[in-house]
Amino acid sequence: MSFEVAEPAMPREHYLNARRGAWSWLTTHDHKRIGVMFLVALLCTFLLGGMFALALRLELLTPGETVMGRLAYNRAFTLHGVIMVWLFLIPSIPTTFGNFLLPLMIGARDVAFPRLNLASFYLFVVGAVMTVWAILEGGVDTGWTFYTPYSTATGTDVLPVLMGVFVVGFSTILSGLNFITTVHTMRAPGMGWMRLPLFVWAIYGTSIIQVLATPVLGMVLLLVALERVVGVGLFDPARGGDPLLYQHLFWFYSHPAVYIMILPGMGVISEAVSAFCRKNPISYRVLVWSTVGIAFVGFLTWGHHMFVSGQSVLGAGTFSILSMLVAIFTALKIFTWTSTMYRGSIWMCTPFTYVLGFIFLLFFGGMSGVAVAVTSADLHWHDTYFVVAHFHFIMVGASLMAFLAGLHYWFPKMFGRCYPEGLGVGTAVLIIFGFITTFLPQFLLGNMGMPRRYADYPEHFQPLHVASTAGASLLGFGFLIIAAYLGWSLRHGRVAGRNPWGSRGYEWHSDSPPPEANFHEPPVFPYRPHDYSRPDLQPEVGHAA
Amino acid sequence: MRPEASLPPVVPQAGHFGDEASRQDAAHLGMWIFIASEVMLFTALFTAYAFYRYAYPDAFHQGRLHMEVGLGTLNTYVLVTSSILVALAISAVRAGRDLRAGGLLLGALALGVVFLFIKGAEYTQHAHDGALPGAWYDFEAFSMPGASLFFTLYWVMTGVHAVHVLVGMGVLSTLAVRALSGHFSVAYHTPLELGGMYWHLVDIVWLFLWPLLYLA
Amino acid sequence: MAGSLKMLGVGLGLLVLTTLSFALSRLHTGTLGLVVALVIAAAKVGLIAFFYMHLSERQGGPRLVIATAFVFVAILMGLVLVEAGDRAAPTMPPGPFQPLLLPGRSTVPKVAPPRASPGEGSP
Amino acid sequence: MSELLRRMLFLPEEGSTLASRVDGIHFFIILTTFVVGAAIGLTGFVFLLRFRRRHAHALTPEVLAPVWMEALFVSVPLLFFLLWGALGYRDYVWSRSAPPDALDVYVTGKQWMWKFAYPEGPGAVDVLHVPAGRPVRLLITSRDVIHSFYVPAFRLKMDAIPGRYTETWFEAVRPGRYPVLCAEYCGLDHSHMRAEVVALSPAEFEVWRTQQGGDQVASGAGVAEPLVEQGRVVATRAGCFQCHTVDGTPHIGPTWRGLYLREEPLDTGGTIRADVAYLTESMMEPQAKVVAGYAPVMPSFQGRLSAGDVASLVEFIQSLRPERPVPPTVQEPRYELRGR
Ligand code: HEA
Ligand code: HEA
Ligand code: HEC
Ligand code: CUA
Ligand SMILES: [Cu+2]
Repeated sequence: MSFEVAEPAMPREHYLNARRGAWSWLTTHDHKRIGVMFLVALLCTFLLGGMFALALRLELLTPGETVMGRLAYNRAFTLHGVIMVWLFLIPSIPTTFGNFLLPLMIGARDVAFPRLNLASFYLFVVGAVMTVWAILEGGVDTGWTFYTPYSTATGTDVLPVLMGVFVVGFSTILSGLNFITTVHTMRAPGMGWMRLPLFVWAIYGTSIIQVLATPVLGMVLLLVALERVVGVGLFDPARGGDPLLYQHLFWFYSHPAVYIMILPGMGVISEAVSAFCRKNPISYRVLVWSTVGIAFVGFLTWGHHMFVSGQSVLGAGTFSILSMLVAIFTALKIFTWTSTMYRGSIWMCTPFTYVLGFIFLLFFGGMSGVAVAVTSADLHWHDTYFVVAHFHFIMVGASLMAFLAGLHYWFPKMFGRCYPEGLGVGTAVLIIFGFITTFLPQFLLGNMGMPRRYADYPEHFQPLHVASTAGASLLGFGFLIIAAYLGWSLRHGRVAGRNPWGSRGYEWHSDSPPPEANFHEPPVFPYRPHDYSRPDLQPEVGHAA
Repeated sequence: MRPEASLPPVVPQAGHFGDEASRQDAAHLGMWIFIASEVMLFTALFTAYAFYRYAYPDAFHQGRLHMEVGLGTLNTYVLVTSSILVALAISAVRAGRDLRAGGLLLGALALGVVFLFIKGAEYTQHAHDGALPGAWYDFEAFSMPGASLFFTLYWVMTGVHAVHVLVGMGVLSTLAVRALSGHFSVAYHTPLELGGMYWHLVDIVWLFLWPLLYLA
Repeated sequence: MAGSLKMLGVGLGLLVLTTLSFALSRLHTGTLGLVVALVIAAAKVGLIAFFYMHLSERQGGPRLVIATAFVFVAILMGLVLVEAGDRAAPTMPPGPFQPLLLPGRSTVPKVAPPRASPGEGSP
Repeated sequence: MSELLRRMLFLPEEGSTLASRVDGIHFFIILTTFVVGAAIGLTGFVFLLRFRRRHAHALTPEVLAPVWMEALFVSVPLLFFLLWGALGYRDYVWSRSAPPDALDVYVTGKQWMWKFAYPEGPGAVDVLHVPAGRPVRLLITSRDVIHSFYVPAFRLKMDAIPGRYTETWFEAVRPGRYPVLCAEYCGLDHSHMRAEVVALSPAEFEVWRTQQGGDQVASGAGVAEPLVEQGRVVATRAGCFQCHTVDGTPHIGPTWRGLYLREEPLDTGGTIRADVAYLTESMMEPQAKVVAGYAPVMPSFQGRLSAGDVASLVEFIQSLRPERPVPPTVQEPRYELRGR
């Protein structure tokens, strides 16, 4: 039924072939190339983190020692957490799609500080290498939270990891700074705040958190490092220090950081929902204000990680209620996305499959978050697999799905080619299924009382662990397939044309892949973002898949 | 509907900013965001200070008796004066007087050196007393619970601040050289303003460290 | 030149406030002294930010940024202190007894004991 | 109903008064979640079918949510969340304020064991005896890093912080044995830091209490030779049990179980056979030969133990020979600060 267009051709010149040679990539100031470089780097770190995840699952297959000893296990989950959080998920969407699309979406030539952008890429690489260096040194066994006094006493070499994360933090701050400035000062003329695409809002909110929270983490890691190197003992109870102060400072960063991990994903979903339902979001302003709300209220809830730490009763209550407030914004978003489908024209293609997975899994992940934010319930669940399941539901089930949704939605934009659609949907279903098999049993494990970070466990936990491991291998298999077909499509995929999805996102106003200068002429966005109601504004040219 | 074949780009390659004014806006905004994140960096330390002051009121109250209040106050004057010089330098450039600006910047730089010098003298004194951080604390005259934490915080806070002073001095010297060699003009002096803002930030942090550690 | 004069004026104000702060610290000590000193410091910061850091010339963005930053300073310090202020005494430093020094950190502060009296005997 | 839910959710039995409260809120949340989840899922599914794409590039009407709908989206979840928060907080406050008549027990976590001590008597390692039906207040602390005292059946968890006491309490509803786990990552053997709460009926508990640590000494204790008995008393009096155990778990010092004639690795390298001479030397001059993996913290008892005491102690340690050879004690790795 689609109106057929002649098979589109690749644009003759675009950012990928405008300049040639490795050097032109390494020294580029082009936000699109930097985005692609980040994408490559992040896929590597994800693979590494994923390998550790599979190792963890393998070890947990049986009680007692399966494939590695306790020390190795402790190191494996630490590195899994550190790599996944700081080297993959926090930079994931902002530095790849954010970098690539933000200027396109606001009609700018580049980000505000292109050189800084490149610098933040190199800082990331340096930090990542330092962190991964620790593996060669034997690894770290503190958990990704580096709780003192354990982290100051352990015999493993924590220093490179602390410093690596510190440096990556700088990269995060610089990216955030860049994006905020870009959004403030580089919007195309006439693009008011309430006309920004929702993805831009999401990145903007994320950047605020990055800029304000990351320095606190930096300082706290520096203090732990100083404590290890010269023994300043600021958190060492033997010298009168307070380990809980460490936890406060750490979570002041790390709770907002979980919103660094989910907000960009929510932005992707907002874009994708409206593109594949061909519908305006039923409340643009709700989506905007809930983004801002999460960014701000998210800063007030960190103490909910410390309900059983000896924190004051009043403090626990305060943080619990504040956590409830931040949860509202996500609920709002979920309701808004779902009702956006109403009277749409829904296209069940690969990205939308991930979108559905995202909404579904975020709902359960989020509700389990609310459940652990209930002070008394957390007495049972704190530091059990229930919490592990909670955050994997959000970080894998939601954030990673959003990443995959974005990857599939914007793959044609970035590389000008499509991937095999049938395979895409099939793999998406496989991944969602594998995910549920992996992490649903972990909720039950948590209920049974299985604590996290256990290399070994009493026997009655085993059946559920087996299920979980089986699911993880499905997940790994799914990722293999994705890697295979996306890699294949880079070369051999069907040429996408300017706007293969018929999307009205602003980024589709330029070629796919875009020219080095982003636009051939200054862009005009004649309608509000995500508007599918007015025929005269049909921007879509190209292939209707 | 646009044809698929690419056209030569019309957006100029060089500048993605419209004009100098919006370029300045972006630069200032970026600098402010950077300053905000520096503020949060120090906030972590100030929070630790507040927390331990609450836990060890006596030690933190008496701590100042063992500080070199005179040197600390002198340092405050030094930093404030150097901030004034930097502000004057910017006024000078805006009035088109590069050389004078360069001189003022060099003055500020010199005051930065003086600051570090005084700080060094103070550090030496404390080290001599044995008022060293954490594990090295060995100060007979002031030994009560929390005393070592007071001095640990003192060292860490002023230490991190001193690193900022060093960086700021690097910035100031580059700016001074550029000012003296006539890089700046009435129309173009954004780097000078940004560098100046960094130096003022260093000053601002000290304005809080001084009362917390020396006065009250 | 008008610019320079204004800067000088502000600078004078800063120096005066510094002197004031120092003088007052001789009079008030304790909590009141702290409050006074911090209020004066805040006033000085206001002067510096507004005039020296060109906030007076910039609307919008920068002001928003700096206001946000201060809100978050207040949040971090405020909530930590609220929590600490209500915490049960045995969980506040100094705790009731000296924990084992962690292996590998055998140097105790020689003079300033973290606790008034290590209540327990050997460990 | 709640029993069925408990089984469906794989929850352990409800062993304490707290457990039923925690489970109550749990059930409330989980049921609401499933209802709301089903509602959202169903809505989505219906939309998916009803509004699926019929032709590409279709135009859709602009639908905007009315304000009342936005208000509904905010207020309904908020209502539930705040309600849960409040209900949970009520129980949380309750769980953190022990009733005044509670029995006090001091709990000490250490890498990687739990020690329990009653104010009036010696302690026990890894087994906590409590009376059922009576509140027990736990004063929890740690010797080294943070641990967390976790009894799944009681839905009870509280961190053990070095240098500080945290406090919590529970009331076991019926006699039984309930596993204790460590829920805060604390190093190598975190997953093996287990213990057990043994809830006895009040009468049994009184009997146990009068025995005063009678079941602490594992094997060999059956042969109640007077000298051995006396050795145990001396050991209790001299405070040896603060650091040594008799049940095979290493504590601050090596366990005494199976110590006699064991080949002990020394920290200078090499081994020594734990004969009577060595045992005596260890009490008088503990620093002379330090067992590998332990800090040289044992005080000398020179002059503090009479010759008779020493003899009875040696006899007592000798009596702790296990029937079967025990595997060599797990070696605690020594954590050292690098880079100093
Ligand atoms: C991207 C990451 C991410 C996100 C978005 C969240 C979101 C939330 N998290 Fe999560 N969390 C983590 C990552 C994340 N978390 C991690 C990594 C940890 C473990 C850290 C560690 O210890 O290692 C953790 C741990 C954690 C804890 C500590 C648990 C413990 O250790 O004991 C708590 C406690 O309150 C919590 C709460 C929440 C809440 C309330 C939200 C909320 O934002 C969720 C909001 C969403 C919803 C509420 C769903 C939508 C709701 C509806 C559609 C409404 C339903 C309608 C009705 C009921 C009518 N999280
Ligand atoms: C972004 C965050 C993120 C992501 C994506 C994941 C992904 C996964 N995690 Fe992770 N996890 C954390 C963040 C994350 N995790 C954190 C923060 C912790 C806490 C750490 C701590 O306690 O300190 C944790 C802890 C944690 C634990 C608990 C460990 C413990 O407490 O003892 C477990 C156990 O099952 C686990 C499993 C998994 C699995 C199976 C996946 C899977 O989804 C992974 C799927 C990915 C792959 C399978 C790799 C990709 C594969 C290919 C490209 C194919 C090619 C490769 C092969 C098949 C060899 N994770
Ligand atoms: C401060 C804690 C502490 C106390 C109290 C203590 N010990 Fe020890 N003990 C240790 C440590 C640590 C070691 C291992 C290091 C060493 O050999 O010195 C040890 C070692 C020993 C050994 C050698 C064990 C072996 O495996 O080789 C003997 C025997 C011994 N103690 C007996 C006693 C007796 C008897 C008492 C009481 C009268 C006692 N200890 C009290 C800490 C203690
Ligand atoms: Cu003790 Cu974990
Ligand atoms: Cu959180």
